[in-house]
Amino acid sequence: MDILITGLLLGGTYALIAMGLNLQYGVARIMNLANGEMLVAGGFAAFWMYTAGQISPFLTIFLLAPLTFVLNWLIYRIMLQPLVKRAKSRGQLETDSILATFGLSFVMVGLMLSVFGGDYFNYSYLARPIVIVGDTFALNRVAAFLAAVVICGALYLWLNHSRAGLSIRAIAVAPDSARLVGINVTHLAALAFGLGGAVTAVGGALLSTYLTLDASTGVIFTLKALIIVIMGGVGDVRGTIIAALLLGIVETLVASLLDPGLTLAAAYTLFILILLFRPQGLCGKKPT
Amino acid sequence: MSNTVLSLRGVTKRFGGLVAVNAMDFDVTEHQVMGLIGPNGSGKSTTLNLISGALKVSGGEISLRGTPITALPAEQINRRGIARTFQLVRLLPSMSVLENVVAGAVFGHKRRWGQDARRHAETLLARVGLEGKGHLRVGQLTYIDTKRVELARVLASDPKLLLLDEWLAGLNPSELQIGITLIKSLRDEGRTIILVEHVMDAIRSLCDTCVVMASGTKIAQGTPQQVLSDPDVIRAYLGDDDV
Amino acid sequence: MTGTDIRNLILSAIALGICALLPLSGSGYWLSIGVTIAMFTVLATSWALFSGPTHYISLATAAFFGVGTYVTGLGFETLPFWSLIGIAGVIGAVLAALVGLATLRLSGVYFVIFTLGLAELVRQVITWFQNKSGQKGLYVLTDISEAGIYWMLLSLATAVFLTGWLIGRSRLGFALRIIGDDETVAVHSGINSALSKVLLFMVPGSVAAMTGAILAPRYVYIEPSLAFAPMLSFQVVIMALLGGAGRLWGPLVGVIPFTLLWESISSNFPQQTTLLLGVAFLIIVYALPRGFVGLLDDLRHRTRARMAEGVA
Amino acid sequence: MKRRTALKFAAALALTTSLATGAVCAETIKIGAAAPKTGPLAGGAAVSQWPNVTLWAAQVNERGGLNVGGTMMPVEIIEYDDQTNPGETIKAIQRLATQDEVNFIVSPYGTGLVVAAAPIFARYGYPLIAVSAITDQQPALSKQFPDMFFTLGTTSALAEDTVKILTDMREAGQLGNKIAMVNVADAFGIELADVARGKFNEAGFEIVYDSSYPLGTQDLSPVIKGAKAAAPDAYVAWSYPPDTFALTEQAVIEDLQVQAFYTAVATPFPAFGARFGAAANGVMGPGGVNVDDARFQEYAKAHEAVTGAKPDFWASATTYASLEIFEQSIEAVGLDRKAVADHLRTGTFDTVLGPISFDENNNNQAFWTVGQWQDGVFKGVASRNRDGSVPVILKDGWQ
Repeated sequence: MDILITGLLLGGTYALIAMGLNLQYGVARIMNLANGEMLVAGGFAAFWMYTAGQISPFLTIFLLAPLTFVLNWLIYRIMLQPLVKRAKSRGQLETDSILATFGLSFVMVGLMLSVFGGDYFNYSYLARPIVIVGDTFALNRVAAFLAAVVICGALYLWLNHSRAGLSIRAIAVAPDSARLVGINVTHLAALAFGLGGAVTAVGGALLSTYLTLDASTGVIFTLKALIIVIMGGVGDVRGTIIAALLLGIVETLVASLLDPGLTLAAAYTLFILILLFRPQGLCGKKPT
Repeated sequence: MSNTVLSLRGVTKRFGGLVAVNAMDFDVTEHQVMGLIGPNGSGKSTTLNLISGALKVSGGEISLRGTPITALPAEQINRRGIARTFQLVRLLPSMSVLENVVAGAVFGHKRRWGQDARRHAETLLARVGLEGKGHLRVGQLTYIDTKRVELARVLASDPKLLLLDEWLAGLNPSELQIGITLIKSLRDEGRTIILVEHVMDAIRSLCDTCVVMASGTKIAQGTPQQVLSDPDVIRAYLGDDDV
Repeated sequence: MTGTDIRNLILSAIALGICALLPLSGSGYWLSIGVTIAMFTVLATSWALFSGPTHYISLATAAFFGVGTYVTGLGFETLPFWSLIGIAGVIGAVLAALVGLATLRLSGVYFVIFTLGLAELVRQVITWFQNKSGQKGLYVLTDISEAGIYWMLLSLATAVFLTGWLIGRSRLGFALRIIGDDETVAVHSGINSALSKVLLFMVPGSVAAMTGAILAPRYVYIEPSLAFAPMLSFQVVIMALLGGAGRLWGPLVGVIPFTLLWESISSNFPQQTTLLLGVAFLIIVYALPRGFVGLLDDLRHRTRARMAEGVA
Repeated sequence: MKRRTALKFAAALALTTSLATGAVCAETIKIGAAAPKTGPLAGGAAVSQWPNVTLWAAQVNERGGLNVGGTMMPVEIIEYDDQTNPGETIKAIQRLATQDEVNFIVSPYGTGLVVAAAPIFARYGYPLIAVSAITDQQPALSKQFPDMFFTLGTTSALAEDTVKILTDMREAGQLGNKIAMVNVADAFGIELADVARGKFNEAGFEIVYDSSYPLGTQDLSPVIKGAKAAAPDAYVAWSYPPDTFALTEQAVIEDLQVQAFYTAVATPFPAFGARFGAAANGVMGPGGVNVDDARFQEYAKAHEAVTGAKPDFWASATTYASLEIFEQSIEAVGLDRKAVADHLRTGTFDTVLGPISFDENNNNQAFWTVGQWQDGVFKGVASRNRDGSVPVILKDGWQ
């Protein structure tokens, strides 16, 4: 039980890391290698607000979300849309977006370095124990998990029940057909990219309550997010959530019962096994 | 029986719950052009994909000159002498016209390489009416010429059996005549061909025999005249109401 | 045809000869840049041999490279150095074959991330074994000089170019071009696409492992976080794509300007190195949509068109 | 935060102006420095390495420079970011030696990067005073690179003294016999854990939990929970910066009741004390300093004034001391690198840490090994040949 809850909490963390990238890749078709930097930037914002003004990260996110949404929307409109337009094929867009967002990640690291310095940053927020069914857990992790549940739930409902959400899913499944039925793909891709960026930044703000970050750590989160998104299946929110939780539980199981030294090895083994048996990811559609 | 090139016995293909091809039986005899016809969605192209190995059968057996090829991967089937074109023309965009044809000559049934392959490809280009166009990029070709290149490519490995998947579709009336003449000349060379086709004129003038499919099942077989006057076939094409 | 081939071979040999003289110039600085260029030329060219025709973007370079450094790290005291390079090459090729067989079913971005996950898995497993065996950090203290490493990399680069050239002229190379254009056509033309891809994937795997083995003495200290740094995989991809992965010499024209640019940014803007590198990337991506190869092709077409106009 | 940035900026400005004016009036001594500003080790270098380089240069130039044979020569720092990549470190050191033609080069940061650069230092005859390179390979390294010196101690000394402190506590009846030990699965953690394991067994301790975790683990609660289930009396973690924080936070949350709690790299960082406040009290870690020493206090004050940040209680002062050693050698024998290297071998240097000299293996024999947070400062509790260690205190809960 203890392992299960710890695993779920970690899974919530992973969901926060990967959810935004899933929106960005699944819909906007941008494999955003600067995803981790956006996360760290969100963490920086929360850190700064908390240390400078004692403002709770859980309030900061309400300010952070619209800001980063606009920022990412602009990034898509200004930087990435020209690439989408000029790409003749899916493959070329993939190549171009890897190159461009790799550059963007360097730029963001550089900017954060010059604004905040290269120091580690962390702060103590809700670092208190909370007892759930007889075992103790960190309150900040539990709170972040609940926030992840709310965010993922809201996204899921929105994608399944709103008009814009359904259109976004249509694009994720079949971009060409979506265009034919009158969906403004460009507009919605920008929307999804902005939304994905905002989710990532909010995730960063929440993670910063219990993880130690520095300007250069973004790449670790990018790698993890890529693994989770692919494991879950591109463009499927449920897949990402399931993959994140599964990964969290497996890592915790291995760490608790086998050897903590094998946690990451187990995570990557799981990833590789899943891809071997389901090449399209857990919930991905089979490519035709 | 010794001149049977291809035979299908109980060949079935299921996609989940949907039976796309149901217990197909037919033989293709050497030097014959067989038409595989039927309304849209009747399973013709699926059958072609099963023969060429693009899809795996769910049941039944396909054999080429008596040897089963049912479980073989597509490249093995090609190497044993079955070559196909595609419903939507597929050329190799980064290569010249000549290289596109060479591509069919190097790895298939009869293998050629180097100068030998190039000469063979040039002969075939001339054969399909593209003499002197070998240096062009495929993007520079007219629609019918892309069809010709694809035809030359599948001829390049000297296959025992040609599968032409709606090769005549999309051609304008004058191109159609050229196309029919071209395929007729292949028949006259004694090639064995399965033709998936919608163009009735072509079927009448090209096919020695026809298999008619509807909803995945064979509903008629015979000469073009026989099958096209079969009430079952007419019903399948026009729907029940009109009968 | 063969005349041009011979001419190109002679020109390449001369260029190689000139490159080989670099250590004699006595400038350690240019030699160290030379080593960097040679290293990335080897890695990016062999990477492009596979990824150019197949369009698969592999991020497994660091995995093979790291394995190679460990081969040297574990064996340099007991075995002659040249044999370690061979062993690394074999291990890299075998590993690549296994990976290739496992990844055949994956397409596009799934393959990209799979290779990334694989690199991390190899690193984790090696770390774990190192921990279990109480093996400390490996110190590769040898008397192999920077010039020696440079010459070895240069030889490896020559081998890679020759391999690439031979593959380009072989049925395998032709098969891969067809696969790259249209895999469906390829299999229906009798090409065993799976086997071709696996065979070809063994080239960058083996070469990256050999590169790691050669460079281990330069790094002296071998630990997983440095040997398997994922940044290396990304750098290789970026350089190869900037050059143009479609030609054998494409990555080379990416590696050289890129290394020099990287060096000049690092030396002139030590405080903003990362920021400016990022900006440089972006400019290159937007200004050179088809890499340096594309740029050169455009220039050539333009001059040719102009000449044709002149004639007319 | 803002104030700090502003301070840093002002310091940088002051430094550049002082350099600019310095360059006009006299020939400068060029000092090269290549260390991570980005990449995995950037966080540590930003605390322990870079501020000291800035501080030292500012102080020297404030004094008018170094006295080289009677002329005062200001110093000029040339910095490069090696991106925590050994290939880049090698290139940067090459560049410093051959393009910038600097007089001396500050050691890079991190064992792997220092050792990767050692052959280049050797080739161009630059003495290398390594700080953040803790290893037991010193005899082999100094044999291969005769002008390479070590200041921060050996792996064995760090592990042995930690075991010794716990042994002493046990002898004093303060501590039981059960040890929980974890290590980060990286060369540094593996090496320390390996030595410590042997020493713990030798000392008759019972290791009830012994495990490792990979670099970059995002949830360390299983590691603390596992240790807690084994009911240890002391907890020792050979950890790296992000994990040091995460492990301690988990210990607080799990209310891990032990009499001794040890985490490694980053424990001596001021950020650690700031982060955990009173809960940090009693936490042990590597290093430590004599905080009551006037020289150190003066150094810490200047560090904060010039760089806007406090020094850490381990490598910071040692990094600064390594620069003082350069300073004193240059003033003693001039800018000839060979002479400076010889001087390093024979001389004794007066630094913020007290006197430093090198033995036949080029190893500094006087260094701090274990420190402990006591009332908001990280005090040295064990050392090799250093004065001023304070008695160790029991870890008394987390509040």
